[in-house]
Amino acid sequence: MSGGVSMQEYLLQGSVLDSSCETLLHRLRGLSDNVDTGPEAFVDQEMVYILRGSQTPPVMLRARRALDQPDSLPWQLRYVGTAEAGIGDKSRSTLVRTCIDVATSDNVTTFLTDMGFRLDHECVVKGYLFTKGCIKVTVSKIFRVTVPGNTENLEPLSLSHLVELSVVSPSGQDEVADTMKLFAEQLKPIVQLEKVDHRRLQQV
Amino acid sequence: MGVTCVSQWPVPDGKSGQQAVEMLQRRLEATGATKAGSFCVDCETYMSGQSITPSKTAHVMHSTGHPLTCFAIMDSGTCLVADSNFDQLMTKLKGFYAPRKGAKIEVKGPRYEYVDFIVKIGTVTTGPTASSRGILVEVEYTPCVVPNDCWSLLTEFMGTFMGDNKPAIPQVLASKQDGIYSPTDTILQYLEHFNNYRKSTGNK
Amino acid sequence: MADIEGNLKTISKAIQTTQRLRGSVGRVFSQLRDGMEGGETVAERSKAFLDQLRENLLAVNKEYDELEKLSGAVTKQSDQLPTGSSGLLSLDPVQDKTPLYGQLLQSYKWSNKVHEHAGYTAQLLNQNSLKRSSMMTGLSTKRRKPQSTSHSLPGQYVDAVVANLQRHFPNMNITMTRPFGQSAVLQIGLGRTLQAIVVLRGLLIDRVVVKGFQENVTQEDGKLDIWSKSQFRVFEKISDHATAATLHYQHPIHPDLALQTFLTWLNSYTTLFTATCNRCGRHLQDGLPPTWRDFRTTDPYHENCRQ
Amino acid sequence: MQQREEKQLEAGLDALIVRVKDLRDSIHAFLMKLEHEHQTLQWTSVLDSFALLSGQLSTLQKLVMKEKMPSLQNLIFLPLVLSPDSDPQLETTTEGRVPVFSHEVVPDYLRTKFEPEVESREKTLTTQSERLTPEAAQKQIQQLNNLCDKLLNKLNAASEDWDSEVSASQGSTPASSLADTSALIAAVSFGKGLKPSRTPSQSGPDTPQSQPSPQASQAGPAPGKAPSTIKTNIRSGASSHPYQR
Repeated sequence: MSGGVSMQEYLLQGSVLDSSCETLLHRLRGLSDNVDTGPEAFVDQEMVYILRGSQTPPVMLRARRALDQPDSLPWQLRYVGTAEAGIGDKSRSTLVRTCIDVATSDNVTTFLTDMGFRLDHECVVKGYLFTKGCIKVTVSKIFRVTVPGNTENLEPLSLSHLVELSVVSPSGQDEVADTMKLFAEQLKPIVQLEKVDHRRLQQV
Repeated sequence: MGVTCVSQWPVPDGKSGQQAVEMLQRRLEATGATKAGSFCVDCETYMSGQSITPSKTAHVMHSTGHPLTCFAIMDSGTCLVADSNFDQLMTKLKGFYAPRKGAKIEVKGPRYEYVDFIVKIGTVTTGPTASSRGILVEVEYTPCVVPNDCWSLLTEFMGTFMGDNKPAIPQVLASKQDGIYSPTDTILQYLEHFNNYRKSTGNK
Repeated sequence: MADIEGNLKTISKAIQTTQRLRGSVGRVFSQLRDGMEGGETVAERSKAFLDQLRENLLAVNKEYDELEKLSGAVTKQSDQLPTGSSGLLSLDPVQDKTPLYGQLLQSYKWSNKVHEHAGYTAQLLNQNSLKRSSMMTGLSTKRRKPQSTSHSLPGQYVDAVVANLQRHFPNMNITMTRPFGQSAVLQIGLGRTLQAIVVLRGLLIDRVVVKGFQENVTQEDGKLDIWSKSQFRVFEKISDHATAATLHYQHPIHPDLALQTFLTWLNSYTTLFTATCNRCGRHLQDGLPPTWRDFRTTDPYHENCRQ
Repeated sequence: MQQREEKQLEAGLDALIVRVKDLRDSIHAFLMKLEHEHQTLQWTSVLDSFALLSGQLSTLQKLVMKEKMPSLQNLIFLPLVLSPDSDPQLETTTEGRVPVFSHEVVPDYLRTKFEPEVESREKTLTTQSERLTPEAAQKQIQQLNNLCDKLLNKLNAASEDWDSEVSASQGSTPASSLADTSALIAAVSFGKGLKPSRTPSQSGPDTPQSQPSPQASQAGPAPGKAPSTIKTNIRSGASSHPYQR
């Protein structure tokens, strides 16, 4: 039971200006599986917790909950590893990183604090979710929480929507990366979905 | 999930644990209970490294009653209910929390059903040698969810096969009173007993 | 049928005759075994012996004649079987593979039993006065008895009655839906002990299902599940008792009163797990708490403890 | 001299026969293909067959034009005997196509000119075309050219319009901004710009050098002051989009 298959996330990221967002949503609605039901809207609160140590590198965990239907959905606790080696490798068309998703009870924030984690930052994510086969597409707006813990007072972070194309699958299934690349091609030129080197962004 | 009471069953002098379990089984069968499978509850203990002060302990427990769930309890008493891949997450924290050697404790045994009652008789074992520590008896009354309502009913039932050794009301149940019983409460009872066993072996 | 019976009689007579024949033959041999006895001279003895032997042999002869006559009278067994032509299945040589005949006999036996029991039940029920159907009142001798209309009341009236009941039982959480058109379904939450689904026809209680507090009462499609039983034995038992109670509290003129008294009775189950049996003073009997509530006093009893 | 010419002729004929045989084989194969595979036949394979045939024909032509080839026009082919009886040798060489070398078939096979009927028709056509004056012909040619030019112009204009429309829709308002992409990804990856306490700074994407490292959690201003920080950030963030109306 504890062994489990390790899961990996294949990720492409990009952004779209708010003014063009409607066009993108329209195109995605046509391309995705949920044509008849329309996209799934979501409002999530994400809290990022960090556990720092003197010798070991810090560990970051993301706790996420749905603000629009707080009682029916469990909290999600997510661990995301660093991107796999070969980010500059042209043969790999997407970013690949290990990821663990755990559904938990609502006391996860208390639990993390008890474990020694500290809240690093939090944000509110509002957007739409599309699916196409195993591919998950989110178009979301990131909001800054002005008063800590208060999800009513929000400020948008930028005038763009974040677009993420991701597949979570057991490791070693590199063919999904090509499928994703093909799907991303269909969204051009509204949005350029690319593998983004997070380390480079961090250094800047 | 009904109200549950987990209690320690003393092994009489001059008898092996196995004999005590068999006697209990015979008595239970005499009341008309039928055997329905087996059960297992296990607990792994993680200790924090030097990077976290003060040092903390985390217990990760699984139960066959909830095969896809993992219970994580901090020494502060916070109990997180999570998906079973929480175990994978713990491995990502190995720089901070490491499993305590030989501290794995497990209770295993047959499961009985009698009308709306479920009785589990388990032998407690610890460490890699799986040495026997004692016997735990779990009695659950499935239709009722309020501990205060059915405690006297539960004791009456326990008296039928445990005789004078029936337990006093466990701390967890007493503090619940008119609250609604949850699976976490059963796990906390097990943890309390496991800790007692550890303490007693530590003293020896 | 008659010739079968006659045949049977002849056969049983023949069996009796055969038994007698065996007796007489036995006597001949036992006499022979014993040899000559009694009498003084040899001549006397042998004469007596011979007389005896002749007598015995005559008896044998007579019985034998009779048997022969009877055997002539036995007619051939007719083909008719009690199970009709399906009885011919017994002639199937591959009986081991298709145990049809055995099953047929078994079901024949069972259907006979059911028939018999149904007969008794009908007899018993005819003596009972618990009749709700308006159809029956037409048949009864008291023709002036008012026709019950409680099954066909306007929806607004039912709404008002239910709203009133809600006020009357503050600890009950009553929600009403009409999933099947006119008929209302009440979903009643009773504290944190149980929940009941009451299907109404007008104000007449049509069906009661009792389930546990945390049990699922909706089907997969989100509709109220009024058919499935509770997964707990306690609530199954209470469902049975509640169904009996609906009959007991039935009132032809004041159906709202009937519903109210029924709910009063149901309300007493808040103490299901805490109360002990009024008779034996214990919580459990056969693993169940006191599931019976007296109709007049609402006192708790075990099913077997009630008067 | 005579002998050399004779040899040359023989060699030339042999070569011709080989080429013609090749041509015949490929025609044969093509016919077979048409007859037996006409249901599954792909146009590409038909095209292949035609290409092969035209290639073979042109090599045959080249061969005839060759210098070494004695001028065949100067030679005469004279049928000496015509017979109504079937000739087995002829039949085998022609693969059963010509069983008899009789007066019926000879004119068809040995013909070097068109049939008289066809010839006369051709003659009428030529005279007809000759009757047309050069001026009239010139006029007609010009008319056709004019028509073609007009059509071309129209098509070109339409395609230009189309292209400019597409490029206008794409070019005038870019749908995404690279700076925003980086800012958003940095925010969701390591909380850049989301942390509650941080020193006030200029816009993130514009002056990245002044951005504090996300790891360095500095003691920021009092929480009450935080909103003002964010406001300035928003304004500067908006000004960093030149495309925004």
